[in-house]
Amino acid sequence: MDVLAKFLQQLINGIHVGSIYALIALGYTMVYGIIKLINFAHGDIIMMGAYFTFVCIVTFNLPIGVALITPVILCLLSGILIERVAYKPLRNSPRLSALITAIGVSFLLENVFFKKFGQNPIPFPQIINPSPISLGPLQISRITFITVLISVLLMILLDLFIKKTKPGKAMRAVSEDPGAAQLMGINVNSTISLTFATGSALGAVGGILYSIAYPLIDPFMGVMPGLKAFVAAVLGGIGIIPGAMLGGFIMGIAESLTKGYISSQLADAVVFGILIVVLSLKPSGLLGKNVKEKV
Amino acid sequence: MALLETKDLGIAFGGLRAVGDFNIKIDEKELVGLIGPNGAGKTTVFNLLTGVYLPTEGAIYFNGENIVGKKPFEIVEKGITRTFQNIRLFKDLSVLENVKIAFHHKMKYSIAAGIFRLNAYWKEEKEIEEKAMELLKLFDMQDAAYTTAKNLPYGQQRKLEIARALAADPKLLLLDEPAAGMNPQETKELMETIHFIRDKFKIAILLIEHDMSLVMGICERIIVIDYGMIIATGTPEEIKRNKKVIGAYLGE
Amino acid sequence: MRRLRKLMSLTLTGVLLAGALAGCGQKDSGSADSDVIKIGGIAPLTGNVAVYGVAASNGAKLAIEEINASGGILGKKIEYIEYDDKGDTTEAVNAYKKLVNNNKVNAIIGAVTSKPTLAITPLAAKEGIPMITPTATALDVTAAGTNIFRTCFIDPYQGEIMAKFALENLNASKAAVLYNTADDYSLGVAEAFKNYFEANGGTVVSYEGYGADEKDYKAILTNVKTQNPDVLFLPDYYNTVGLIAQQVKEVGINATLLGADGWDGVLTVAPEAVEGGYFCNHYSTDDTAEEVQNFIKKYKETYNEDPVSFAALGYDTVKILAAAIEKAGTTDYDAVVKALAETNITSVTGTITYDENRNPVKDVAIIKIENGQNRLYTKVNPQ
Amino acid sequence: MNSRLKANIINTTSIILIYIILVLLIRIGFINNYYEGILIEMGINIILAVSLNLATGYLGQLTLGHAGFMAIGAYTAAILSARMNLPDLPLLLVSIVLGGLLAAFFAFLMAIPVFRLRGDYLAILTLGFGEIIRVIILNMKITGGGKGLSGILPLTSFSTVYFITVITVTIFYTLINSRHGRAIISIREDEIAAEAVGISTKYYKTFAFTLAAFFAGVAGGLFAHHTLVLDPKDFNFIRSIEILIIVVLGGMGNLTGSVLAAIIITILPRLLMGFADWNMIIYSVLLIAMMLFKPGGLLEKREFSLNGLLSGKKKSQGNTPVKNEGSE
Repeated sequence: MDVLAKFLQQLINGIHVGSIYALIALGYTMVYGIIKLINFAHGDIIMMGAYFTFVCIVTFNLPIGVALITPVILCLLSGILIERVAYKPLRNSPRLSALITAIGVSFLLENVFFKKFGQNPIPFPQIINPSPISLGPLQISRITFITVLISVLLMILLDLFIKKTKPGKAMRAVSEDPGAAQLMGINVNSTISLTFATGSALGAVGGILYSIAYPLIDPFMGVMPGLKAFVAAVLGGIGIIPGAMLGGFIMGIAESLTKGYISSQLADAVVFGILIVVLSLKPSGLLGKNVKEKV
Repeated sequence: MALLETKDLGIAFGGLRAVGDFNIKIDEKELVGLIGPNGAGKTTVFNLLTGVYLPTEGAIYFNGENIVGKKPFEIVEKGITRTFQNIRLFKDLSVLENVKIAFHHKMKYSIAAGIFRLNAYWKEEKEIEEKAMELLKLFDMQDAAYTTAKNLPYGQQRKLEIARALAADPKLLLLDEPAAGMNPQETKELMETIHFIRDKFKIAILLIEHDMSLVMGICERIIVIDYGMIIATGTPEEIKRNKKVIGAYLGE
Repeated sequence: MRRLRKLMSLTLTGVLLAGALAGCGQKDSGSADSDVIKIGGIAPLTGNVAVYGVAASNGAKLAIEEINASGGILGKKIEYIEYDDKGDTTEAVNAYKKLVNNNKVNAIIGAVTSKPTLAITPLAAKEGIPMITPTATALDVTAAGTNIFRTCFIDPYQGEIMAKFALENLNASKAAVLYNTADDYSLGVAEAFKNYFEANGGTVVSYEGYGADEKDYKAILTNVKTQNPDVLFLPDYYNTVGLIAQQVKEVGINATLLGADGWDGVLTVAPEAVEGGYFCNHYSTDDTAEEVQNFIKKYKETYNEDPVSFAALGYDTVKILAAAIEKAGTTDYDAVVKALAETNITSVTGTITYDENRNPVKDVAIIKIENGQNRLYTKVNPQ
Repeated sequence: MNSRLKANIINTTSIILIYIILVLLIRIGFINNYYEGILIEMGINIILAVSLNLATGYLGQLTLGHAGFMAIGAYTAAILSARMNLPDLPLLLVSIVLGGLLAAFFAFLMAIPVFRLRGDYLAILTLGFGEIIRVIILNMKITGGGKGLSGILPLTSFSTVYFITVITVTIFYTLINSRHGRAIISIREDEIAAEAVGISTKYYKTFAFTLAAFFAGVAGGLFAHHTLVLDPKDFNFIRSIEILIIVVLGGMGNLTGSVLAAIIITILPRLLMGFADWNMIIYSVLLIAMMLFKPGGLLEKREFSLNGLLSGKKKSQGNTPVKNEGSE
């Protein structure tokens, strides 16, 4: 394997994990855009998506199509429920209280699944054959192919949804100015629910893809990818949808290249280092607009 | 020597020149109005004078010293303080605390003296407590000293902001639309207050105002700007008759 | 609604405060009760490494039931009091203090993983209480005091055994090693493997560390692949090994996989990915020795699952301790410690005696994974 | 002058009285080693919470990297105490102060990039710094890397923690009630207005951030000489969040609240231990319920004052007749 092939291989590894980060980051960024809340529980939606899939396939033996759609719907409903029960009552409270509530929800979900499924990490069923396909000197796993394909497809769909459909436009309006949106006849509450639903559904897909790539699921599995996806969202400019995608891919690639060329243990430091450098140069992220406070 | 003098002051945001060729002089104890249509750049001028924005051209001389590039808090120390168009109080603090904070740069005791409560701490704290109460008395707000600022009625909030700006001991006070949102009665009281402040504290005042009765009623001199440029200066009488000014306001 | 809110919040504050006060005032429940012999257990029953803690704990409990069923030791029943350390050092220290101060135990079994064990050894050394860790393999564990023993073999030993095995039995000349930098077990075994392998003519072509929370090893494995190693040594716990093994297949590496005792259980995670691999262990379920088969039978009856080596070590630890107390004829700390040092018993994990560092001297089983089963490949004698 | 003296006497006496009672209880064995350990952890959590409260509650900057400073303090103190030859108490004091200073030094360096940002960007940047500190410690030789640092001398005792906690809380209390404290609070209230009345926001932000880091470092040093083994994963962002939970639970900008919440949060998990594997579920439900019903924290704005309690006088600060709900 020559130097270039190895580099491309590492790049592909990075795009694989990056596309998952991007999917998860979308959930963070959409929710942040609309209610300015760092939804800490979003990482646990990933975990829930993985467990629901596990239950559908292993416990209930559902056909694969149903077994993959059901978790997405369940997560979507959970997302709406979480917002209604835990976040909505705090919409006018200090923002930090809502943040702590989100952390509380995150702890709760983790521990409910911990109680239900026990301490052992569970092996996730093999849905896609992991053996690689050779492309010249490169060997690309089928998992990588499918993951990237699904992620990109979903991102395109999301983009169309937000730009072309009425509910999508309502989402943009509410995140711009909830008060004005309400005056324009937009139902702010249902738009917020819709945002949570969309974000959670994407998170669930991210969770499933993540579990296929790293087939061992445990109740705390959402914490790290959640954190990294959130960093990706901030990197791209939080609240900005293309920013989340860009951030996700940058994170994935940076991680993979660091592991491949520098040191595996330094990957997290490099990722956060990039975040610090980017924020120092562009305080509101790569695609963020630098809004000055009006005096 | 004038208290404040600007030389070809200007600022451009991106390619847009918000203020340019801005030359004014304000003498000690002078009461000057700055008027102009919406978006003419009045608040931008305040932001330039107080160091919130860094000018892209020109110089600002205060007491003969060029203060361009100084931080807002350093400019306060030099003697320029201000109020804001959209009232910026320390909302969750009491009225008294709002005023006390403005005495900050006049106080000397160190962090250590504060932590260990040395004599300097007790002495100065007692002093400013008294001074702050005195100031509140002048504004007839002593009864509200322990009220949380955000719970004050609107007119009182404006007054508190002025009191706070005065506590910082300015030589030049900049008031940004002090009468905004006030009814005619309150505006009238405010006019009296402004006059009173100038006489009592012997300071110069530059104010932005839309309420013409107030501006014409108390200002000794008026500066009119439009599109970031000075189009006229003069006494209220002169300004009233100035064709350019009328044009600017009526939109030609 | 407002009233209700206020009421709720008041109640809540009240409950929290009352709880806080109650916590301070809680009384000692333990007193020196001479009718029973109290053994304290410290193990991660929840948390990341709970699998091992629960297994070791189950093994220990099984041994205690057996002993109590046959009349106890010194005519007294054993009371086993166990606290969860969650795999956390602070929790382990708390658990230790609680056992010694509140429950007044006569001896300590624990902890299960190395770091929490290292956290309590200075305390145990100070008090001289007999302490045996069933499974903490880090070299330093027994160094803190002459009252601290262990049942498992130590990290460096496993690394050397596997390096020797790779060189001699598999004729390997190029080895790659992946290890967890945040885990002293993994690090210790990896280091020993590398040193032995290189000192005896082999080349370690790739020696790469990864972090504890790592899940994506493809980048490292892509590098490993370019080196074409004969064997890939993965000294980590089986969950991680399973993840790495699958990614080894994804990347397309054909080296033989090797591991250490942390592999025990890997078949539940990724049986296909580790097929054909070898690892060393404390015992093998294939072992025909009577003690072993008896233990396996009873364990299955009680817990309805196959015992992993941690369970066997937990079981043996109790046996060692019980034998020592019996021999000492008292629960006096010093007497029991002295008896422990002279241990010589044959149990599930072999015939155990202690060396001068209070580490066991016993056989090592090398296990091959064949057709999704663990098969005893060979037994290696320490000498 | 008289009332000042009286207040001092009341406070000092009660602090010493509580100390004597606790020490007596420890001596007679009513509070045994285990409970003493909990008291020590309480003290450490109080120091962490009040220091974070300065940065987040009073200065108003959400920081998620407090555990990073704690880690610097913990490792520095542990490494130093093992290499210096001093009697126990001075050894502990010197090493934790040096640990705190190093933490403060790093905070000082970080302040420049950190305070270019605002709000959640600032929060996430501090989180990033915290994680970087952890990863660096993980990759260093002298810290023992991932293996952790063991063999730390057991120097932390109940008495040292008690007095250091009292001193810390007192320092924060007097600081907050001085002109410097008011300057810090004014930044939380309105940064632009603070500058406009002559407060150097950059100076006070850096100062508050650095001071908070210093005390986080001190708490880390006490923690190191209490647990005796350090592991980088003890200082991950979850730890920072735990400290933040204490601060928010107690009420932002409320020292009494931080102290009270630190005590509760230290004890709560141990009380819930009786519920076995339900404990964390109950803990999270309590946390959510707490925030839903008391979003302003346990005590909201009320500060507890012993003098006030004894003389029956009520402090008139923060009397808010109308609660202004809704956004600003």
